[in-house]
Amino acid sequence: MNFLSKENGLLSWLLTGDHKRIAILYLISITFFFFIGGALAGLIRLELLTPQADLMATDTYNKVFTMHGIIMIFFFLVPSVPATIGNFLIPMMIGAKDLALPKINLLSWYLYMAAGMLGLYTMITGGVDTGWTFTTPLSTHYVNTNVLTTGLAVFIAGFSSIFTGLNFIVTIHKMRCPGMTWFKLPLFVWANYAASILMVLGTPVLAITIVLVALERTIGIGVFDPAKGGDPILFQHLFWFYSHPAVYIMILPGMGVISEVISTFSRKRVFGYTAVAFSSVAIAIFGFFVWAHHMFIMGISNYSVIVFSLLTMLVAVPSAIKIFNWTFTLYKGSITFETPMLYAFGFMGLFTIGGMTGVFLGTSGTDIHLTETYFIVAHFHFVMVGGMLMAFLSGVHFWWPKMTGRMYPEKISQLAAVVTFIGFNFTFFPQFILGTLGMPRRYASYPPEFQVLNVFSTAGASILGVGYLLPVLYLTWSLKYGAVAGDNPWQATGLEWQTQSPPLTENFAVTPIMDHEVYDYEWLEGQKAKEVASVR
Amino acid sequence: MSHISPVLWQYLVKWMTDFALFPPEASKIAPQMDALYFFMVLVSLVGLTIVILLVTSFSILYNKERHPVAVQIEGSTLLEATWTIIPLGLFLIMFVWGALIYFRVYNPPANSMNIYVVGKQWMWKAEHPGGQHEINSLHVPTGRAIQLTLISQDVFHSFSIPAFRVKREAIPGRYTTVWFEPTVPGTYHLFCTQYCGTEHSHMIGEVVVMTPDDYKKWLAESTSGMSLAQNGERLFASLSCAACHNARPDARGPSLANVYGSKLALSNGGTVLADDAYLREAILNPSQHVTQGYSPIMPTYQGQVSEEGVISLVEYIKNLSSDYRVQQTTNTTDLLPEGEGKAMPAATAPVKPGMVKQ
Amino acid sequence: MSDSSVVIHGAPKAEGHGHDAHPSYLRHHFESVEQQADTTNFAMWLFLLTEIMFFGGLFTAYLIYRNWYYPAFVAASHQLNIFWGTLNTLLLITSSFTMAMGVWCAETRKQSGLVLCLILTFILGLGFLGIKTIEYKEKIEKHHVPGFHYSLNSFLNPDSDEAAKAAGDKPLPLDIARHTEVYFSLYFAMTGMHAVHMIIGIGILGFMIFRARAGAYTAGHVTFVENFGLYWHFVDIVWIFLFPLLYLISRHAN
Amino acid sequence: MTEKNEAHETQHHIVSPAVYITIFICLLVFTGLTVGASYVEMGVFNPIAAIAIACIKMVLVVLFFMHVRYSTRLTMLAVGCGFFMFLVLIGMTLADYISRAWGRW
Repeated sequence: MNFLSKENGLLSWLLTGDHKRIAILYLISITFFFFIGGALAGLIRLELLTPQADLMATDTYNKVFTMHGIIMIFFFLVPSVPATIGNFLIPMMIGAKDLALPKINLLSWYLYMAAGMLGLYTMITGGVDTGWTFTTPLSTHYVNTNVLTTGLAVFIAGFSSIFTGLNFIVTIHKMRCPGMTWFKLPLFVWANYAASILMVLGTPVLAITIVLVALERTIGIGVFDPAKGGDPILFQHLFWFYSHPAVYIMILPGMGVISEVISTFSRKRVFGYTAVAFSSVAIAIFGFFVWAHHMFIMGISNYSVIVFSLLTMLVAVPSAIKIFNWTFTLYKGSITFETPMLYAFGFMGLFTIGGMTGVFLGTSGTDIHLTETYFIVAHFHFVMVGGMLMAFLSGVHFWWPKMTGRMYPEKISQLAAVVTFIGFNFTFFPQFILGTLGMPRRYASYPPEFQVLNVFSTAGASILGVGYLLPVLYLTWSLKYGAVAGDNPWQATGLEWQTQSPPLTENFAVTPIMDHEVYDYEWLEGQKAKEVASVR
Repeated sequence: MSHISPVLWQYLVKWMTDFALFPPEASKIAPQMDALYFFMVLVSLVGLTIVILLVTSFSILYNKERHPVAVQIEGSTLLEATWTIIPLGLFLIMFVWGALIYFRVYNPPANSMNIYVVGKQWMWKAEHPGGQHEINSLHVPTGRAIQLTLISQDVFHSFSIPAFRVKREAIPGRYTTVWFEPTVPGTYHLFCTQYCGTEHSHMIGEVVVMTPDDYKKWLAESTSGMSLAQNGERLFASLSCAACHNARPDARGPSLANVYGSKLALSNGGTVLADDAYLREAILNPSQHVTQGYSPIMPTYQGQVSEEGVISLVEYIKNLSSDYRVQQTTNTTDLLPEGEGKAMPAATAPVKPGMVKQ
Repeated sequence: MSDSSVVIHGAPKAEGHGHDAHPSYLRHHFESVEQQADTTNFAMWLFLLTEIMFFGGLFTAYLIYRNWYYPAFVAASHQLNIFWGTLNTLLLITSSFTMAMGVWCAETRKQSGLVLCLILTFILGLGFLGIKTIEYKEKIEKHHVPGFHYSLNSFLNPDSDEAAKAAGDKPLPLDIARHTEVYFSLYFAMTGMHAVHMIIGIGILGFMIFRARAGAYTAGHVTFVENFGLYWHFVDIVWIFLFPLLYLISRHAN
Repeated sequence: MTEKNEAHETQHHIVSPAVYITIFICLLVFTGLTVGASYVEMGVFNPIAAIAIACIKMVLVVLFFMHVRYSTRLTMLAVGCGFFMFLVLIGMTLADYISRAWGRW
């Protein structure tokens, strides 16, 4: 008996309050949206194979990259790790029976689906071509595509994200099991806690900004309209006040996954647990103070540029701390190289590049040359795809036995991890060079001397596509044919591994008591020895 | 390679040799920015190498076969402090270095030559002070500081010249500036890098850098007959600006001679530097920028003058070093020097006695 | 969470799971009623934080434009009726008070008192919206709604406009008068968003009145009333700021 | 964790109607004050007075009507955090607008 088999029928899923079932619902839906976004990315790469806009007209191309951005950001990256892995595991990691607000959790999924369907509807009925940034006055006065419905979709998706974040914060504060003090929380929980703060405090600002854009587009209020005395840069401020912290919403949970995976597969406590935990919170806090580095060349005051550039340098430090702490977690460990670990190694390399190139862009001088080019495209794909997506896949593989009770096939998944890594570098590394050359982003056509690198990039994208399709195939296969996993296949220490797989609906038969340190592998050995003794 | 068709072979060779890996450095700032760029590349490479080396060597040294039992280590304050402080120090160096370059790029020298650029969906229109217009191209001489004053007529655009390493957004309703000093003659890319709608990817052009002599020749060939300032003078007359801004003792508006670059005292008690942006504001929203000692009687010219028109007026006022010609304009329309075209008749507004200078 | 408190209050219960030990409103995943009340209360506060940030964007816009276009904001604010504004403030504060009293009634298990307080709050809220409607109607008639039909007449010729005349406004030059549209954009965005919150609140109040008459909140489980009270007070606070910012920019003679 | 213990002690602190009535009267008085203050010419102090009175009213509502005065430290922290971020949004955005007028450098 477990949460999957307890009840059957569609309604038992659609009306469930169980965080694990909602996580599965989320997992299916975000995978769906990921592949739609991925297909759009494929179209973009195909179009850029040649310098001319020949596969599609420029306006089609504009719609394609806009929808790619909106779907990937609001319907994949923001909910990816928190709403799936986080939803499934946070209550188990802190020894709770469920999230604090199960109905709100379900509501969050319904809002997400409503927003997603609205987004798809928008795409089918003509699309939108503002870019995911909705820059005014372009979005308010100059395009005649479906800005309103897209805005509504993003607005609703925002509330879905707010509810998820709110639920996590409340759960982490109020639902911890006996003995689970703050410094016994797994780092995944810390990371999601930090991301949740950003969701709760950042997203509403995006919501009101979209409302103002919609009002400006429909009845013509003048808050962002330079013709009426409004300031379009104010839109940029409000938009990036959310959308910069949003990148930390996307990456922080991924960092949490990496902490868990690296600790488990090197069988060692995370090096400098406190530093890693606090660096998550530091990123969340500093993340709110750096938004205007997206606007260095946009006409904000030069004094602001200096301040925001300096703060951006400060926010880069906690990320560096994390990378080195993970590296030293390996030191004197006992390392094995299962798929999640391979993805985690991929994450560390790619995130280091992504993070460092972020410093290029946060430095006000070089930002002038590199911003709005393919350099920035490459940078955020290194962080988001090379970082977050790798972490997501790492997490899905890591907790797949817990979620489904089945092991994924090890060899082919290791292959997939390597293919993804190679394909990724082929796709996005040339874009750094393109950006340095000055190739602007969001171009359907480009000067011919950029072609060679674009061909490399497109070729890499096809490899990357294979790398992403493989897990879907073998993970689905493993649901039926995978080896039975057992409760703790990785010999990991988290509370979630101390219960059965897949877990009971109420997670634990008996409310657990956290009587040992977090990542305490010696305690785990002791438990095993006790079990062996009792069997004898 | 005999089995590859020679045509295809030639095509491939051309394709592979045409492609670029690093943009040309064609301005004075470019090598400075590249120095910082390569410094950061170096730091990144070192950082990445350290991480890769450590991960690889730990993976080899401490894999399960070789090292079956992990040694639990809590952490090390010293080590952690090291990798907090060293990156922070490096980032701060980058910050200071970057900020210095940022100062330079957006702080034009006083003697720079000013070219106005208007962005609109989907083209760049450059206005040289001599009255030469260009669309989607920009001709500039080497060895001279060129300041661009940018504005957009509709949405955000961004004026980017990768070979010069400069870029600036053209914002609707506000001037922005950037400057550069070209060093190497040649033709370079000009891009709009801020997404601006359907034909965004066609809003490209070229920057032609010429030797000063060639540039002079080009200027002479492409003259439209009237300089920007002359154009502005004509507008000044046709909008009857001189009805008030005529520097007479009873003038209802302040004299505009030498006003550019001066500090103006405003009637609300503040002072303001009369730069391009201010002049534009004062034409479009005059009641919010009343010079001390004058009544707020100037009407707004919003909607009556195009952005190009405002640019001409600003350029005219900038070059106004005496009131002589303004007074000429009000006295007669026939006294304009030759080559300036026929000025429109100055329709002087009826003077109301109650509205004279306070 | 201290070990002792939870182990004592929570763990044994969880094992037993006897229904007689739990009130019916305790949901299965909580250990105790206190924990549940505590949790939902904290969740409500977090939701209010999102509301603060939601209005934060509007307040930012307001402050910037008020600094930029102060004369236009003064003239435009004179178009608001201070009597209606003050009355509305009083209505809302009173409704906040009745709501607080309602919470007290629920906590002390006074069912009829709770119903009365909720009905009073409901009526006061509706009164607020009614007055808001009157004010909006006046704006629509004067073409002060930003957008295509926006009219500057009240600011260019204040003598033709009663409100402007009463405030002793001088005619504004066109370039200043234009910016009154920014004021009204913000006025409608801010009061509109506030009104939307009021409407949602009144809807929930209606629901609560029915439930309260059935005695749902006076049997010991007051969390819902308390949390709704928090929401209602928050809406009140927003208005406490909107009122001086929009109505009282400068009422003294120029 | 102390928050749980505090919660047990303070969750059911019932605020008496006398407190509510006092606060209600204060709010009415401050409303009168703020309207009155707007009719008095005080120069730059007009908006300051208006905001100050609004803040006092807000604090009264938050502390007593919303029971923060009797709540856990966690609630207080959350409220503080909300207002802090609100000020960050306003402050850092306004900082850009204000410093734009300082000229180029």
